[in-house]
Amino acid sequence: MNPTTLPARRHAARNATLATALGWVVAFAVLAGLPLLLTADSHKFYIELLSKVMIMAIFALSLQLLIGYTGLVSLGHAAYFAMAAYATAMLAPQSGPGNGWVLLAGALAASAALALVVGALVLRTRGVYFIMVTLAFAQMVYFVFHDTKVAGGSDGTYIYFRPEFPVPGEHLLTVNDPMHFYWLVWLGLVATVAVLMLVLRSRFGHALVGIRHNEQRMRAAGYATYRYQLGAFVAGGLLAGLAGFLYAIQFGFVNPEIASWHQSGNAMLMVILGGVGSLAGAVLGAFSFVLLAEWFSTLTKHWQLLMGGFIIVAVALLPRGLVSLPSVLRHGRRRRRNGDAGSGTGEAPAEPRSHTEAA
Amino acid sequence: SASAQTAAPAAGAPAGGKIKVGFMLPYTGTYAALGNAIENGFRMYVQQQGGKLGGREIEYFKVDDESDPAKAPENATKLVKRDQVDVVVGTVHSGVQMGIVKVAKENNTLLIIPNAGVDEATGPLCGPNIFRTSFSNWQPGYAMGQVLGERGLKKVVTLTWKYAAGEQSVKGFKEAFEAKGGKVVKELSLPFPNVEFQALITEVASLKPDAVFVFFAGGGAVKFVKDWAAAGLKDKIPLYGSGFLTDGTLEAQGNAAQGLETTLHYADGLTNARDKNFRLDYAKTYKLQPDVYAVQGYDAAQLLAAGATAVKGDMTRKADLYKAMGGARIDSPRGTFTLSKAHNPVQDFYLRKVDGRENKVSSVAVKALADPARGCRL
Amino acid sequence: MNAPATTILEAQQLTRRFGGLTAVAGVDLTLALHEIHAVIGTNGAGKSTLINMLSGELPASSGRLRLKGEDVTGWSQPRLARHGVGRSYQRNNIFLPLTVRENCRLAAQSRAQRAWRLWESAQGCRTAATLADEAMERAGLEHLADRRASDLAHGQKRQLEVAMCLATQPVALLLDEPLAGMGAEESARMLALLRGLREGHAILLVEHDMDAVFSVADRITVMVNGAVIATGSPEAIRTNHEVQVAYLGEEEDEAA
Amino acid sequence: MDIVSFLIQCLNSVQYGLLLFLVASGLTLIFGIMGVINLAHGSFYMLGAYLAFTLAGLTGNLFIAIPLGIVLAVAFGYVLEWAFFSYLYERDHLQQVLMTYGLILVFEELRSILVGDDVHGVQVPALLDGALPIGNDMTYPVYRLFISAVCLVVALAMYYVIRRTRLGMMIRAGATNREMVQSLGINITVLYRFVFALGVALAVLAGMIAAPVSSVYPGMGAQVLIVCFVVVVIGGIGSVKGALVASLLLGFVDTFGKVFWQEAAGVLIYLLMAVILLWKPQGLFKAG
Amino acid sequence: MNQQNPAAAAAAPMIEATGINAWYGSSHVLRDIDFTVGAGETVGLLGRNGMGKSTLLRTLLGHVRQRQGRIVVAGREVSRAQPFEVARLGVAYVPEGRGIFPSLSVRENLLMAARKGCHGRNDWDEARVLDLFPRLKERLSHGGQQLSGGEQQMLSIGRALMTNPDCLVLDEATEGLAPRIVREIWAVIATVRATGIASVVVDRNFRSVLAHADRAVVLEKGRVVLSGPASDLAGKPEALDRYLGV
Ligand SMILES: Nc1ncnc2c1ncn2[C@@H]1O[C@H](COP(=O)(O)OP(=O)(O)OP(=O)(O)O)[C@@H](O)[C@H]1O
Ligand SMILES: Nc1ncnc2c1ncn2[C@@H]1O[C@H](COP(=O)(O)OP(=O)(O)OP(=O)(O)O)[C@@H](O)[C@H]1O
Ligand SMILES: CC(C)C[C@H](N)C(=O)O
Ligand SMILES: [Mg+2]
Ligand SMILES: [Mg+2]
Repeated sequence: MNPTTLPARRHAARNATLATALGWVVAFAVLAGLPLLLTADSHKFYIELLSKVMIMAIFALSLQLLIGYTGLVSLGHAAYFAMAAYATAMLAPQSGPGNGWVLLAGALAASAALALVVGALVLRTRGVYFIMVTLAFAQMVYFVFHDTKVAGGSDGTYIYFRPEFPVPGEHLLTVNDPMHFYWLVWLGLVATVAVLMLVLRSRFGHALVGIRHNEQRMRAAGYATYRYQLGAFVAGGLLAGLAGFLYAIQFGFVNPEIASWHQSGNAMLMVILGGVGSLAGAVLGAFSFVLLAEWFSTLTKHWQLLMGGFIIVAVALLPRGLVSLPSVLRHGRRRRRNGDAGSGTGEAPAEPRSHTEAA
Repeated sequence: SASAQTAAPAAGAPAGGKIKVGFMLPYTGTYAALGNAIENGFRMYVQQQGGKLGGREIEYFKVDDESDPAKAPENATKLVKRDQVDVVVGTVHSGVQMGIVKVAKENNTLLIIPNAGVDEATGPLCGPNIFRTSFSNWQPGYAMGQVLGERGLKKVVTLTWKYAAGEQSVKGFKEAFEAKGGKVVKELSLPFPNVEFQALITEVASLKPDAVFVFFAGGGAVKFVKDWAAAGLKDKIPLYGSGFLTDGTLEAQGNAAQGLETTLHYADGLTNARDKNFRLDYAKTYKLQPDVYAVQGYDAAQLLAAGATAVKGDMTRKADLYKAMGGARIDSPRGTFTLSKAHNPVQDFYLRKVDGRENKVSSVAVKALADPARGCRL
Repeated sequence: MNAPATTILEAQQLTRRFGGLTAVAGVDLTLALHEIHAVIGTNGAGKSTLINMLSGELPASSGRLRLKGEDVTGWSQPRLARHGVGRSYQRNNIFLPLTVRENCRLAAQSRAQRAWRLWESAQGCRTAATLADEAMERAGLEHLADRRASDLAHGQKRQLEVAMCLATQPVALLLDEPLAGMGAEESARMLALLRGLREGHAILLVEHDMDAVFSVADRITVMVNGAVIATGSPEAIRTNHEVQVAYLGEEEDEAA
Repeated sequence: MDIVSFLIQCLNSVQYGLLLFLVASGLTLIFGIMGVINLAHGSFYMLGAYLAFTLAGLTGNLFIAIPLGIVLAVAFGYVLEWAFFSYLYERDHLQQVLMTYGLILVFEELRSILVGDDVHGVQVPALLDGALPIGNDMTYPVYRLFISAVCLVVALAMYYVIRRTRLGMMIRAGATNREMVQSLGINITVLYRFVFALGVALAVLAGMIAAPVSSVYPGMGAQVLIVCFVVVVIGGIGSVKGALVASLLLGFVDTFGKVFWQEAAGVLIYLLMAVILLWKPQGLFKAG
Repeated sequence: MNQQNPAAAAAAPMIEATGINAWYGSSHVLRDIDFTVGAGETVGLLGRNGMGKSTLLRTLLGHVRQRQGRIVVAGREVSRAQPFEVARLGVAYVPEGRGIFPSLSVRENLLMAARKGCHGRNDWDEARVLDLFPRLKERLSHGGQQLSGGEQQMLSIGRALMTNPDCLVLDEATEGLAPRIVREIWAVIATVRATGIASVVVDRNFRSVLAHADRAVVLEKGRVVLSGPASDLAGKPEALDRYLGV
């Protein structure tokens, strides 16, 4: 699916939507089922790894909303991730487990508030300038955590007790059990995808896509684009906050580096690698980025060579990211070179000109 | 050199199988050379024991920590949970170390720190399963403070990277130096790993101190020493530092480093037989000169051996294992050392002077210096 | 004087400077309901800049703007647009990667934004769909509805440009050379459309096609170098000597 | 601060600023003017430093190594553009981000495999190995003055070529409309390949010239990369003059920031960038 | 007025294209088109919106990658050539949408294109172009982005002339120009024609086209449906009505 192309033919669109929905259901079912296979003690690690990958997927999804749908290429997205993680660490009681729901609310509020303030300022700039100003603000956040003693300075700080998630009546979730935590993250991912899908099919989402392609025209049509963009920016920050919160409770350790530009850069790479303008792309990007690095590093100590090579090959062969792999395989590479100038900057969505081709 | 030994599919190792050692070290990035040296040292000792410790063979697992603290907990988890190692050996970078300590404590996995000096690891975060064969950041600084205090210097400026290793090093220095009646008149710093020193060098010169004390390492150390000399201050204001300033960097520093004095727990030109053999073997095995990092790796293996031998290879007898390790006397190339209550080496600190390509020992700055282990409740 | 009753948009002494250049110098202009008001003038006379100011896209350096009697000087473009000021662009300004229908739908959706209704599907928005279909039909684009805008020929893009303006249901239409790039047939169709729209709208038409201008305009304003040199009925303008010299050229050779 | 120290600090600022400009100049060309987001620029800088180390070792003199290195760099850049960049122009800029990130990883590992991970120094050429006394107890190395001179020459040459020559106009034109440039009879493919190579050569030159003062170490490229982007962006993308002014500005802010406001030394350049861009969203000197 | 240009008959054709087919993706836009422009000849290209006029021009100039057929320009086969090679054979292009370089000033837009013609011809220089478009003279240091639509159009034509072409390809070159300027443009085309420069003109005003061209070609859905001397076509209102909708 690719909501960048607001569906063309109703009929085809409905089929595509169905196929997409089915794809997500299957993917989530597989993810939910995996722990049932990974039961051995030594498999615990893989459960945790998958949890972490899903957290990164949430993070990438939150950025996809900005990059892929709103055209706001932020290189400071780690700031909101880190803000939530730090908020979690600082709100968590020292003496015993905290209430997870309360911490979650605190973390999300903190990251959304930060995104609101930063967004209100950075949205004055565009393009590469926007990239760099978001980076600048993220670096400021980084240095605040790094150079002041609010939360352990450069050493970072610990969450000594994993929070509990009381469900009315009982304590269904105890995240000390990696399995429970896994499902908590799973739930987070499902919720994120669902919310984003809803947002993107709404008028708000369509307006964002319009703004991404031509902001001037949207203003001429009567959209107060600044408010839309700010809304998207805060939503992106909020979801990044969800990822940051989950990260903090998974590892119980936060360090300024999670706010560094490397972290922001990684999220951006996941989005691009997977495919700009596609939710599945963000998830795919996160999974492949983390898991491949994982795998390559078991092969050789020069694993980054493999990673670099993989990325280069992916860019060369899959201009629309990993999500386009199936369609590229299907259509062969016949039209890879066809993209005639005039069709714009290559910002074309993942299913280019399928209608003209059918014509 | 030691080739990559990688994770076998994790399966519950049968008792009496191999001891699983997990290296969590930087194999890429700025500290890659240090990570390699540590691994080399470790492997060499094991080799010398015929590949066995406590009667059991050793199986290695490796994770590249990339010196990235953000990935530290996850990477450490890899070794602990996926590979289910008996002992984690790592790492170089203090920030990453904090993450490893956290994971080790949570899982009660044996951890041997072969470099990172972050004071907390053997301070507030100390634990029965956490050991260090290197130093605490406080230590080399303290030793230098002692030396300069005894030399009767009064007015000293400090200069460092603003992060754990630098700040703690300066703290140690200040403690000793001011106890001896000196005064640190100004503490200058710049963000890690910034290497634009010129402004600060000028600032130091304008303060006209009796001496400066610095902490820098690796590429930054090379550049600092060269900039210092180029600014014409080398013969005007004496420059002192903790040993990392001139370790593994002399080739690059060239003339600019000649005559510099530093304090560290290791030096060139030590006279003990242990060191002579170590150096010969190392040079033979790896076609490289060993450095302090190799020594620390070597000693990490020795410390593990001490424990493994005591429990006859049964790594599940944790209490006995830790007890034996805590009480071990390590016959290190640096000279014999024991461990403090908090499991940090109680060791001699040498005053060294750069001579050609060597950090020649000139004297023992402080004998059997123990980290105060503030905040440790062991 | 019953002008105020039907005046929709009114510019008073609008001026715009770019550095040392005064692109629009103290222009007074009114757009009345049920009227097509053409603005013609030499290249670089400031017609597009005027439209930019009337639509709020560019702030005026000085002067005032009134919409239905209300002072709207300094209003943002989106706000003016929501109050009924719509414009088309001289140079295509469309959503290239989207289909023609989506282009129009997005424009139309601005009539019913309701962004907070996240649970509602945009496709399900009747208002937008109807307005979009209507706009496409009026501009003669129905057969191209599912084409990507980037795949259109130039003239078709020009049609889309106008369709998008129509889709926002403006009361005041500011059209910047809507006929440019259109073939004879499409031009004729567009003119018919304009005549049809005259009822219920106030239209400002910037155009260099004199046949077209003289055939539909109720009133014509002529600009040269930022200033208005003449304004009046088509006949008056056609015979105005100054206009002849500055804009039309001495003799018209093939105008009908 | 007394007047002498103040003057010396000013000198330091200018010197650091100029060095920054030298490193950023190649980025101005490739990113600012050609419009390619090139994260691998830092790697080219690192490549230069290692080339200086290797070639100076082989030839015994940095001044022989530099021209040699530049020739190699141009050839390298030319091939690189052909292999990895030529098909990216018509794609989304973000593809370039990904591609150049992949290249960073590859370069970094190749370096590790070929030259190892050790820190190296490069000898200052004997000719320039002197120092000038400043004030009572400081000296100023002649080599640093030499670097400054090179920077100024590069800045002037770049400004001239890009602003004043037809070649410069073609390059700038190509960034916005390749098809039209072709229609004017210009072989944009070769032109851009060549300009890219030139950008690489500038980075390599910067790395080689800076090697004696900066030393040569793994990861040195990453450190300098972000600062270079900051320079190019603050100055206004594509503006040589802007890059020069921004470099000097950063030089001053960084130098005096370290002295007067240590706690914020790290954050200062970002603060500066944020303030400037919020005030002038297109940078100080918008090109064109 | 419509007499054959004497230069046209003498030399080899400027552009000779046979069996041209072109595609965008899988949509087949041009079908078996034969198209010739004699040396010094002015050819008008007509057709409704979207019939393939621009595509034909862009194909001849090498901009459309998916193409078939044989194209010879100034005696050289360029069927698979790159656009810059075609341009160097003396073909200058004024594209629809103008293609002004926004980041270059007006003067730079002109200067970067300046070039001697194939036969060493050098009649057009900055001064002459500015004489033709005095409006541009006042805007010389302005950025291309800041020009009004018509000014951009002038600049685009001026820029093409700066290459001293043997053949001028004008795609809707009068779009957005004031009537007076339009007349000047047609005068330029006439001048150009008189100096033996060939041109291909696409313009919405078919009367002007027929008045100034030697020959005209009408396209419909990517095929040539009508072609012949301009004067002949002018006398066939019913055909024009059918294919152009007038
Ligand atoms: N952003 C700008 N910066 C500087 N000058 C500008 C800018 N926009 C327009 N101008 C100048 O202002 C003058 C008026 O331009 P405008 O586009 O309004 O003319 P116009 O009447 O629409 O002309 P045309 O009929 O050619 O479209 C022109 O000379 C143009 O160069
Ligand atoms: N980049 C493109 N991708 C796909 N189809 C295209 C593209 N450009 C044009 N087309 C289609 O090709 C056909 C011919 O277009 P072309 O631009 O050649 O027409 P034209 O005769 O020049 O029309 P106009 O008078 O409007 O400029 C049209 O149906 C158009 O929709
Ligand atoms: C000496 C250095 C290599 C120490 C290391 N930088 C640390 O973080 O502790
Ligand atoms: Mg205009
Ligand atoms: Mg056309």
